[in-house]
Amino acid sequence: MSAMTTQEATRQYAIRLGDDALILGHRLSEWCSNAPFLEEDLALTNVALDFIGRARMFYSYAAELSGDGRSEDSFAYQRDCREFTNLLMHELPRGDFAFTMARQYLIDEYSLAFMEQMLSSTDPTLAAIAAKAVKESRYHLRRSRDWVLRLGDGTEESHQRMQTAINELWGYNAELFEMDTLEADLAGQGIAVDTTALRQPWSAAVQATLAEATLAVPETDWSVRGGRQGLHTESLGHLLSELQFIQRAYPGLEW
Amino acid sequence: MSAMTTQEATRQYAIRLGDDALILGHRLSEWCSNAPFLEEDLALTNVALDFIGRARMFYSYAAELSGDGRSEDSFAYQRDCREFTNLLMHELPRGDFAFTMARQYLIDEYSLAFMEQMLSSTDPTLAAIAAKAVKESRYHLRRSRDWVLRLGDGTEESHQRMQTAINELWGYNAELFEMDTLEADLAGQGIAVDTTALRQPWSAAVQATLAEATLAVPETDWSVRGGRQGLHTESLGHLLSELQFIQRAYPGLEW
Amino acid sequence: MTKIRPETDVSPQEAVFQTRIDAEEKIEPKDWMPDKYRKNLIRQISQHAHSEVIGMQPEGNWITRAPTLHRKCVLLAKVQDEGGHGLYLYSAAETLGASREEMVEALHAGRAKYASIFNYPSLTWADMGAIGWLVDGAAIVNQVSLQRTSYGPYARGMVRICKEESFHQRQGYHIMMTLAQGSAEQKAMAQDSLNRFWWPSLMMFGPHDSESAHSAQSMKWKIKRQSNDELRQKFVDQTVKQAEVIGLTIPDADLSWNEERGHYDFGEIDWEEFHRVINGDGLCNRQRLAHHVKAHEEGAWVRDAITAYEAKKRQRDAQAAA
Amino acid sequence: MTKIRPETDVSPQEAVFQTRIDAEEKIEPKDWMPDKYRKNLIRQISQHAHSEVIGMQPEGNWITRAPTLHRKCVLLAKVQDEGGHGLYLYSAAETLGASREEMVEALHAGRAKYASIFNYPSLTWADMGAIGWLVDGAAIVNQVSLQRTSYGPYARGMVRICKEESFHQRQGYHIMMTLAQGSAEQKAMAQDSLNRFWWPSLMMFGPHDSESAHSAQSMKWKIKRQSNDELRQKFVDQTVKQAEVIGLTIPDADLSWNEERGHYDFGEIDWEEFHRVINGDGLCNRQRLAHHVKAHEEGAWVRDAITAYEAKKRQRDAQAAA
Repeated sequence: MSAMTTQEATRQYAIRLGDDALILGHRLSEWCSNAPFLEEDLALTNVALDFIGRARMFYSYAAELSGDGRSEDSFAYQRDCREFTNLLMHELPRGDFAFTMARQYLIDEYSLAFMEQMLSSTDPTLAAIAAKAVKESRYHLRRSRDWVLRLGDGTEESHQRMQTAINELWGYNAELFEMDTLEADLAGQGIAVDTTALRQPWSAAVQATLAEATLAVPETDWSVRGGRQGLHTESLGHLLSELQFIQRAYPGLEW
Repeated sequence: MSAMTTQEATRQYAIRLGDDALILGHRLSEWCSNAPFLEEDLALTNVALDFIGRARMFYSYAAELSGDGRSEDSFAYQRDCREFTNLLMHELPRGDFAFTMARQYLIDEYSLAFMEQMLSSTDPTLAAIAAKAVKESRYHLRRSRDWVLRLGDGTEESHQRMQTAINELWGYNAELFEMDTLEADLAGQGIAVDTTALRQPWSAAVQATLAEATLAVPETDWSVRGGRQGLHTESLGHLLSELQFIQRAYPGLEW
Repeated sequence: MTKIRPETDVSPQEAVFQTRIDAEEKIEPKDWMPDKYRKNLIRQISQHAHSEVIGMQPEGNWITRAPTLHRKCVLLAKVQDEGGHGLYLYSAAETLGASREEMVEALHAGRAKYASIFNYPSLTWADMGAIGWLVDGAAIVNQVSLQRTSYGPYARGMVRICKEESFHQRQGYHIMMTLAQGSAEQKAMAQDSLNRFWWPSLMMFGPHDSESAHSAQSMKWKIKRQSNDELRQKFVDQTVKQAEVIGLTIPDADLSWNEERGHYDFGEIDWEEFHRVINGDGLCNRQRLAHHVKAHEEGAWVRDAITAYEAKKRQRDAQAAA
Repeated sequence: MTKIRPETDVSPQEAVFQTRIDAEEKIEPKDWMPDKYRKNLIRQISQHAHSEVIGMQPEGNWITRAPTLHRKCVLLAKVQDEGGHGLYLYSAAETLGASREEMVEALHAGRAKYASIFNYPSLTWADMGAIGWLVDGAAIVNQVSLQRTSYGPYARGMVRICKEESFHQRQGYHIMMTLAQGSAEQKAMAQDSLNRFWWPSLMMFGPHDSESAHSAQSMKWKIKRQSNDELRQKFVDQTVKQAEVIGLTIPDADLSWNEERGHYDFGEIDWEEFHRVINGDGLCNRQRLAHHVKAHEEGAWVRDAITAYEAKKRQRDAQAAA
C-alpha cells in the first residue's frame, strides 16, 4: 500500500462498491416480468434501479479520480471477469424468489449499516453517495425483511425454500466483513467503512429476524471468499457476456 | 436474382446451411454435463460435434467464395442476430430432454433427406460435404427416432412431455420446406436442394414414427417463419452474446 | 359487426344512460349501466391491461443488455411504468366487477387478447428505439383520444398514462436519433428496426372503419371517441415528419403528402399478415404467453405464502386481543 | 494412517494373494482378494471416476464461449473424453461389485469425493489451457504410474486413458502457447491462469508421504506404485521446463534447480488452503455437486421412460413368441 496514493486507493474502493451495486442490480433486473405478481415486479425493478443508480455514482467518482477519459460505462462494460471485484454474494444466480429475497435481506442489513457509516466518511463524495443510499436502503430493508418473515412463517413450502436459501447463502457472509490492506488503510484515514465492526450488529439483527421468521440460523462451517481479488464463481462470466454484449460487439460508439 | 452471380448466391446458400448447423450444434452442446445419464451425455456431444463440424465446412466454403480474407470464424463470430439466417427450429432453447430429442428427430429426418439430395449437387464442394453429412445423419436419425419411440411409448410422463414437445415444434415445420428465389434459382441450376420436394416423404416418415410412438400428429394451424430473412425469436440474440463473447471482447486476435 | 340497437327497444334506464353519455357526463362505477356497456368496457380495458403487461417482455428482453448504464436505467424505469399502467388498468376493470384473477385466467386461456404488436420480437437495440417511438407513439394517439372516454375511471387512468407514455415516446425517439446520427452500422440498425415496426404500428389501430367490429356501438357509447382510420391517419401524419427530422425512411413507396386532404396518403396495410400474426403465426406468440404463464405458475407458492402468513397474523392479533 | 498389518495375522489366502502381487501378476475380477483391497480400490476408482465426471464442468463452462470453432470442437471432444473416462472407471469399479447407482449416490451424499482441483472455477479462456496443461498433466503423471497398478481392469483402463490424456495435455499446452505468444492481454491472461492453477495442481498429488493415509498399504498391494511426493516431483520437473519454453513464470519464488538432487526444489504448499477447499471453502464446491444432482434428478423421468419402454417391448416380444 505504501506505493499507492490515497487517490488511487479511493478510486479502487469506489470501483469495488460500484461492482457490488451493479452486479446485484443486474441480478435483480433479471426479475423484470418474472416476479410472482405485478406489484412485486415493480418493487423489484425499483430496487434494481436503486442499485444500478448507486453503481453509476460510484463509477462516476472512480472515473473522475481516474482522470483519463474513462466514464462510468468504461467500468461496467470494458472489464472482464477477473477485474470485477464485487463480493461474491452479489453475483450468485437469482435462484427462486426465496433465494433472491434472502440474499436481498442479508445485503440490505449490511448495506444500511454500511451506508450509515459512510455518511461520516472524510471523503465528501462518498459521504454524499451514502446520504442518498441510506434512504433507499431503509426502504429496501423494510421490504426484504418483510419477505423473510412472510416466506419463513408462511406455508411449509415457503418456509423450506427460505431456509434452503439462507443455508446456501450463509457461507458467503464472512466475506462481507473482511478487509484487505487497501480497505484497512482507507478506513484508518476515515475514508472507507470499517466493515469488521459491522459484523456483530449485523449478526444480531439477522438472528433476530430469522428467529421471528421461525427460521434456523445455519450451523455452516464453510465460507467462500475471493470477490475483492477478482476470484469469482463461474456465473459472473456469463452475466458479463450478456451485460456487455452491445459495447463489445460495437465498440467505441455513442448510444 | 438477376443481379446476383451464381457464386454469390452459392456463398449465401452455404452461409445459410452453416447457420443451421452451428446454431443447432450450439443448442446441443448446451447439454454437455447436463444429460440424463453419462452415456447420453457423450452421445449428445457427438451429435453436437457433427453439426459444428458441418458448420465449419459450410462456412469455410463461404469464406473461400467470399475471397476477401474472411474465415469460417468470421461468419460464426462477427455477425449479429439479423445476419444469421438459420431456420427457426434450430435456435429454439433446448427445453427439456423431450424437446431436444423431438426437435432432433424432426431435423434428422429432414437433414438426411436433404443431404441425400445434396449428394448430387452440381457444386462439387456441396456434394462432398453432403457425402460426409449423410453418414452422420443416418446415425443421428437412428438415435433420435429411437428416443421418440422410447419417450413416446415410455411412461405417462414421458409420453406427455414428448407430445408437448411435438406440439410446440409443429409450427416450425413449414419453414423447412419453403424456398425463396435465391434457393429456387440455385435448385434450378442443380446446385441447391429442392426442399419443397422433401415435404411429402418427410411427412410420411414423421407420421409413421409418431404413430409407432403412440403420439398424435398435431392438428396445429399455426406456422412461424423468418429465419432465412434474419427474423428470429428473441432467444437467438442471447445465444450469440454467449457464443461470441471472447471474439467480441478481444477482437482480431489468434486463439 | 355489432349493430346499434334501434331506439325503439331502449329501456327508460338505458335512455337516461344515453342522455348522460350524450351530455359528456362520466359514468362512474356505482352508476347504472347497460350490461353490454360493462362487458364491452371490461373486454377493452382488460385487453389494454394485458397489452401493457405482455408489452414488458420485448423491452424487458434488452434490460440486461442495454448499451450504457444510463440507457439501462431509463429502460428499466420504462418497463416498470408499463407494469404500473397494467395495474391502473386492472384496477379500472375491477371497478366494473372483473377480478384480476379472472382476467389473467382469460389471458392464459386465450380468451382475452393483448396487442398483437407484441408478437413481434425485439431483435436489436434499435428496437428499443422503434418500440418507444412508434409503438408508444401509436398508443398515445389512441390513448389521448380515450382521455375523453365515457367511463370515468378509464378516462382518468388514460390521463395519467398518457403523461408517462409521451415521456417514453420521446425516449424512444431519442434512441433512434442517436443511432441515426451514429456509425453506418448504427444507422442501418435504426432503419432496419423502423422497417420492421412501421407496418405493425399502423396495424395497432385495428381494421379499417368499414371492417371494424364493436366500433359503431362503442362510438355511440363514447367508449371510443375517434375511429381507427382517423387515429391511424393522425399517427402517420405526425410520425412521417419525425422520421424526416432524423433522416430515416418510412418503408412505404406509396407515402406522399396529399395537399388536398391535408394529410399523408399511405400504402395499403397487409391485412393478411395482421390476421396471421394475431392468430398465432407471429415470431413470439407462444413465447409471450408461455413466459407469462411460467412466471405466474412459479409465483404460486409465494402468493400462497402471503395468504398463509396473513392468516396466521390475523389469528395472532385476535388471540392477543382476546 | 492405515498401518500395514503385521505378517503374523495373514491368512493363507492372503499370503498367496500377496505373493501374486509381489510377482507383478494382475489381480482379475474373479480372483480372490482381501476385503480391504476391494474396498480400497472401489474408493479409489470411484473417486477417480467422479473426478472425471465432475471435471467436465469447469471445461464445459467454456464450450458455448470458445473463441474459434476449431477450439470449440477440440474442447467439446475433450470434455466428451472425460465423460468416457468416467464410464471406463465406473465399469472398472463395477467389476469389484459396486453399482454405478451406489457410487453416484455416495457422491451426492458427500460420502465419495472427487478431485478437489475441480472446486476451483474456470474464469477465463486461458483456464482451458491451464487445465489441460497442468491438471491433465498432473493426472497423467499419476496415471502413467497407475498403468502398473495391481488390479487388472484398472491398469488396463489407465493405459487407454493415458493415451487420450496426453493428447489433452498437448492441446492445453498449445492454448497456453498461443496466448503467451499473443497480445499483452492474452499473455497476462495466460500468466494469471498459471498463477491460479499452479499450486492447486501440485496439491492434486495429495499430502506429503509422511502425512498420507492409505499409502503404505496401497503401496504394498501395488494399488499405488509411486508415492505422492515422487509423483509431484516428476510433475514439477517436467512442467517447469514447459513453462520456460513459452515464457511463462511459475508463481514460486523458491523454485530452483538442485544440481545435487537432479530435481527442482520448490516452495511449500499451502496445506491450509488445500484442506479449506476440500472441506467446502472452494469457489465451486456447492455448485459442482448441485449441478450434478440437478442433471441427475432432471433425468429421472428419462431413465424411467427407458425402463418402461424396455418392459413393454419385452412383453410384446414375449406375446409375439407365445
